[in-house]
Amino acid sequence: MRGIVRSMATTLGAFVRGPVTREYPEGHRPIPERDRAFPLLLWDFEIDEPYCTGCHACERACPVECMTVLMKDNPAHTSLGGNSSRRKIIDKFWIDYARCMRCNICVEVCNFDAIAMNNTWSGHETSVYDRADLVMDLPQLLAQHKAGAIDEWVAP
Amino acid sequence: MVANTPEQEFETRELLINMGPQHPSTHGVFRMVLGVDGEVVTDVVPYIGYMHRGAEKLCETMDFRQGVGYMDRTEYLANFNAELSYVLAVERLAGIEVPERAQWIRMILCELNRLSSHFMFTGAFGTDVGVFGTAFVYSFREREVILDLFEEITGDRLMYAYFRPGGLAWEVPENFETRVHEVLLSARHGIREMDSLLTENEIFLARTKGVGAISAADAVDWGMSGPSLRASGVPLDLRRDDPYLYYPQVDFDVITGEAGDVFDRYHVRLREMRESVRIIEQCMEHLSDGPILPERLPRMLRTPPGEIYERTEAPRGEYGIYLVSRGGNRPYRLKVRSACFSNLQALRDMTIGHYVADAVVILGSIDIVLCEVDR
Amino acid sequence: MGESLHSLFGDYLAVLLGTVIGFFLVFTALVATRVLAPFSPEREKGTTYECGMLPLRRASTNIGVRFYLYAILFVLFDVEAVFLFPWMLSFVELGAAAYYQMLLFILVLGAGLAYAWKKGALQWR
Amino acid sequence: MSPEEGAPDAAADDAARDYLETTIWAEVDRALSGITARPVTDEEERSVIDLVVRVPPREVVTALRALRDAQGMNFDYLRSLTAVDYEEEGVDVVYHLYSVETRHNVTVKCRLAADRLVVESATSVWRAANWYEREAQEMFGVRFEGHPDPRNLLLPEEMTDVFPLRKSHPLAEIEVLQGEGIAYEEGEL
Amino acid sequence: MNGDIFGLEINIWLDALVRLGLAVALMTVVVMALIYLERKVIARFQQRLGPTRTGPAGILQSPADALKLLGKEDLRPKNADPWVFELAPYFVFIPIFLVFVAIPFAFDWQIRVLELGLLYVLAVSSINIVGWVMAGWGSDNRYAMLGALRAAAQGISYELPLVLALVAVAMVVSLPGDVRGSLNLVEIVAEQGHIPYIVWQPLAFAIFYIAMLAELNRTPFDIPVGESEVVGGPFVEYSGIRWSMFFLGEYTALLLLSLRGAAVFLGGWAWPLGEEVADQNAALGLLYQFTLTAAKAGVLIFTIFWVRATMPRLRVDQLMAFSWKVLLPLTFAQIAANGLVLVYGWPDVVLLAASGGGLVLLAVIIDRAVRRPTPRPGLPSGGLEGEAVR
Repeated sequence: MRGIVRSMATTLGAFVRGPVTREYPEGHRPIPERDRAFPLLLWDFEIDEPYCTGCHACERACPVECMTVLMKDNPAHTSLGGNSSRRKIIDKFWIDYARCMRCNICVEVCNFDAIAMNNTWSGHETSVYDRADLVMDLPQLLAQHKAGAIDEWVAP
Repeated sequence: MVANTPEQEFETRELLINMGPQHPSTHGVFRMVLGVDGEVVTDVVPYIGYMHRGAEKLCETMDFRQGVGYMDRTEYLANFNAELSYVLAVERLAGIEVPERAQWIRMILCELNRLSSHFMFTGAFGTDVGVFGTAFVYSFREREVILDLFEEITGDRLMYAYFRPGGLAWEVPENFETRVHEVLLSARHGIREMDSLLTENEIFLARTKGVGAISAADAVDWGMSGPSLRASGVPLDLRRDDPYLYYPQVDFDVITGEAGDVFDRYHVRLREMRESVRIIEQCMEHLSDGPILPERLPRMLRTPPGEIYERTEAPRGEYGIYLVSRGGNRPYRLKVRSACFSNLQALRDMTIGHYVADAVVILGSIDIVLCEVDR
Repeated sequence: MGESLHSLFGDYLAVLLGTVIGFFLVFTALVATRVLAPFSPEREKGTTYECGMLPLRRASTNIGVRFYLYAILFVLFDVEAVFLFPWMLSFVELGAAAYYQMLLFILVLGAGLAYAWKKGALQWR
Repeated sequence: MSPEEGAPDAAADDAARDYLETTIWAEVDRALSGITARPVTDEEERSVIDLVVRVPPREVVTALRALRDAQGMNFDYLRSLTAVDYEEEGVDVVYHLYSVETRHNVTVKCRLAADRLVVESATSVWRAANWYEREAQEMFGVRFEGHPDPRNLLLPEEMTDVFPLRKSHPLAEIEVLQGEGIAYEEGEL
Repeated sequence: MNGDIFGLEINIWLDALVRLGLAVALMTVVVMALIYLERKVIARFQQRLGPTRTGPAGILQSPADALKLLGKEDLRPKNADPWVFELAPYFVFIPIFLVFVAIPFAFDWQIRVLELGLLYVLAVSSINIVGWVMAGWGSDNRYAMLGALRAAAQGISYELPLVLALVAVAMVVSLPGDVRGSLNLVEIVAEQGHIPYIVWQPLAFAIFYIAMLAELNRTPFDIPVGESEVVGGPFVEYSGIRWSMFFLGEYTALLLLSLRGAAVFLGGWAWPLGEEVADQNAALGLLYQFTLTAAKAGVLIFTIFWVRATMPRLRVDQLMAFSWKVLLPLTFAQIAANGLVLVYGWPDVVLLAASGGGLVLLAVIIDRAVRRPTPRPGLPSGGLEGEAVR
């Protein structure tokens, strides 16, 4: 009987203290800086082109082979009259978010700090009706940083 | 559809009850067929393998850094512990010296993970015993606090991929120590609350005492490990008996039960959480500045040929990694010895002769993670 | 028709009406769902829920005798409860003798319960 | 970085290994009297932290039982049982034993010829071996004679001709079988 | 409008019809509110928010659910027995609905004053067990079958303590003219104007409360519908509106049993000062009496929610043993003691003493006996791996 009374008192205490959950779509919990959603590509605002040179380092390091990288000669390279020091630049880039396991290895192996993990809520809310829509192409991967909507964190 | 023949008309038959794979109480996709006579279980046949993803085979194709991420997926409630076994195996095989700070942080994180895993257990177990979600929500509340800390450190709430052969992926945030103390404070409160909600409750006692008892000899014979084994009175704790990290430098008790019944398995875990809090507090005192990775670490890690069976004490028991290397940057064979796999084998022994309702409680008391069982 | 009978009928008439109304409540709900809800029968929908597996065999087999024992015990004691109702309304007027007679009856049944208890009929195996 | 050049406490390692290969081996050898067992001392094959003992397949269950019942250092706890495929060299069946009392480990191995993957079941020694053997059987095709319930454990029950953990079994084909990769090309499942 | 049906005036029929119509309306609204409140209250006990999405603070959750259930496909398993399966909802719902006839809400506010009201209520409300068994048997589903058997076993086992606890109270009722004992619910309530019967019969109330939880299949007695064992019990195979009939029945039963408890033990509309306020001002008095009834039933319902949020579930053998070995003997003792006191005309304080002693005994039994470890009921037989089951 004493134990039952104690249990009842415990739940009553919780009843008085009130809820600890919050209403999800209305109120988003603040998200830590290091949060890892899905990887995205960064935009070099100085030269107005992606940082990524398409060096395949991330593609090779990816444990689940969710990336596909194609590079091309950079039309904006200084030798061609542009202002970029990158001889090669990314041509096409796909990341299959459905396969990505968010291990951060691509960020670690990148020599150009061109890729980062999305640490915003929009990076988590990626529900779609068709799995094929989770295969992100280059413009989609660049969009968020290009629009300045992300304060990225790259492991030191 | 089988029609009753006149001869069978009056004989009572064993009712076969299928629990799982889609049943509210099976903790994942697990199926057991219960033979039931009235309300008493006469036979149990467990079926596993619904979650088999071939993690061992996959790891054979992955280098040692990639493999860490996969270890998370074999044991999703105690990821740090799973990662730890793997990286320790690689480090010992490759002869890598890990900096002190990294080791202490690993210990803190592993013990915190044990706390979160045991919270998860008490919650799920409360539901199995029939508390309508209250224990579950309370324990999730506490677990959430721990996961928040993990997220601040690693960036992910569940699949941390934070340990690396050699140390840690990156430094913990600056406020790490204060945050850990906050978490411990709330964890202590959570343990107390769980204690007062369940441990003394007469109905809870009536449901758990004397149910699913297994003797020490049987438990050893079945290869059980972790709290499920210690509940039977076998003081086998790899943190003390087969030390790794800096466990010999901290002071903690190995908690054992007596009867080996469901209540003991629950109570051992609850008391173990207090020990974990103690361990973390001691670790915090030892924590000092320093590097988190060795100075000379090759970009692509290779191990010499050889083999190692590295075992650590995960929340559910012995999590072993049997790593065979023939040189190169990936395992030749990787075997994951999961604790639940062995513990679950004993289910039949524990359950037969009890009531149907007890079958659920006994299954819950082993604290299975089907991901780990099936790998 | 006597006055008392009339009044009794008047009181329990509501019960009759209530039965009809209750029936129609359920019935209209079922009709409404027939009208409103989609209806697309499929073979899979007709299978019995068995945790995602196909049913092993029919469920309505004969069940262990344990449940029936309680039913028999219940009938015994429920009959006693029925006797208690008229007794309860009148025993004060009837005096101590009526009380002791009923007490005896209860004791006999209590002895029966004790016997069933001792025999293990109340023990679930 | 190999242990010879990099590890600062190489001397301690050597001492530990020496302890394994002399003191513990002496105990194990005493328990295994009458059985052709030998410790693995080959640098390429030995375990970093445990003593590894090789036993011929015919004698393995006898050896295991002797180790379980040995006086002093009785290895009464079966941690793990698994197999390693060495392709044409055969398949190793590996038993990891532990002594609850003395807290020592020993690894027992037996090499089965690739064309005759049969070994006696250890379920009569430890009940714990039951599921491990079933798993090794379905994954490697090692037949454990005398196993009480040799059904598949993790794989579908009728899948008895495929041994996924063998080296000869391709990883990629499974994914094709499971329908992965199709979704992205055709845009639907 | 003059005329007669079965020799009764049309007015009587109309009167009954109107009152029943009011009861239907009341039931629908209150049950919906109860479902919403239970979700909110239990959520609060669990430090959650509960429903929030439909309407402000989610108050439209129940109507939304009702509409959704109405629009769901009505499935019947192929193997089910069509007649039994289809008729079960009627058998569950109608008896519970009929209980309304005799429940007093305020002075002279009830559908009918039945002279044997208490007996009638008890008789009618136990019929729904038949519906449960029908649902379980008709579904041809193992969980449903097991759930139905458990429901039946539990229902009949706790029916007795419930009935006898109420009998113990009904014995004590003292009517004008030194008559003791009444089954008329209106009289029982009216007699509690000064002191409610919970004071004189605390043991009977405790037993009634426990048996009520069991009759309602509420935690800790929810084994027939135990989610983690029999996946919802007899209603596994029911869907859509047919399932909601069971749900409606369950919550109506919750409401009615609480009202019954409020009437018999807590003084219904009469205590405190129910009649006195009505004497001062009729309209205010009516409102006050309604509030009293609702508040008392509300308190009972709240405690039921509270218990549900806290307690683990008992096991079938413990449940049966508790009823037959503890509650039943205690109710007998209670009745015998009451009889003794009444026959010799001892003061009512003796009633309190006897009943209070019994209550203490009950608490001690729960404290002690339940802590004993349960031995394994059956012994293992058969080989290492079950060939029989394969």
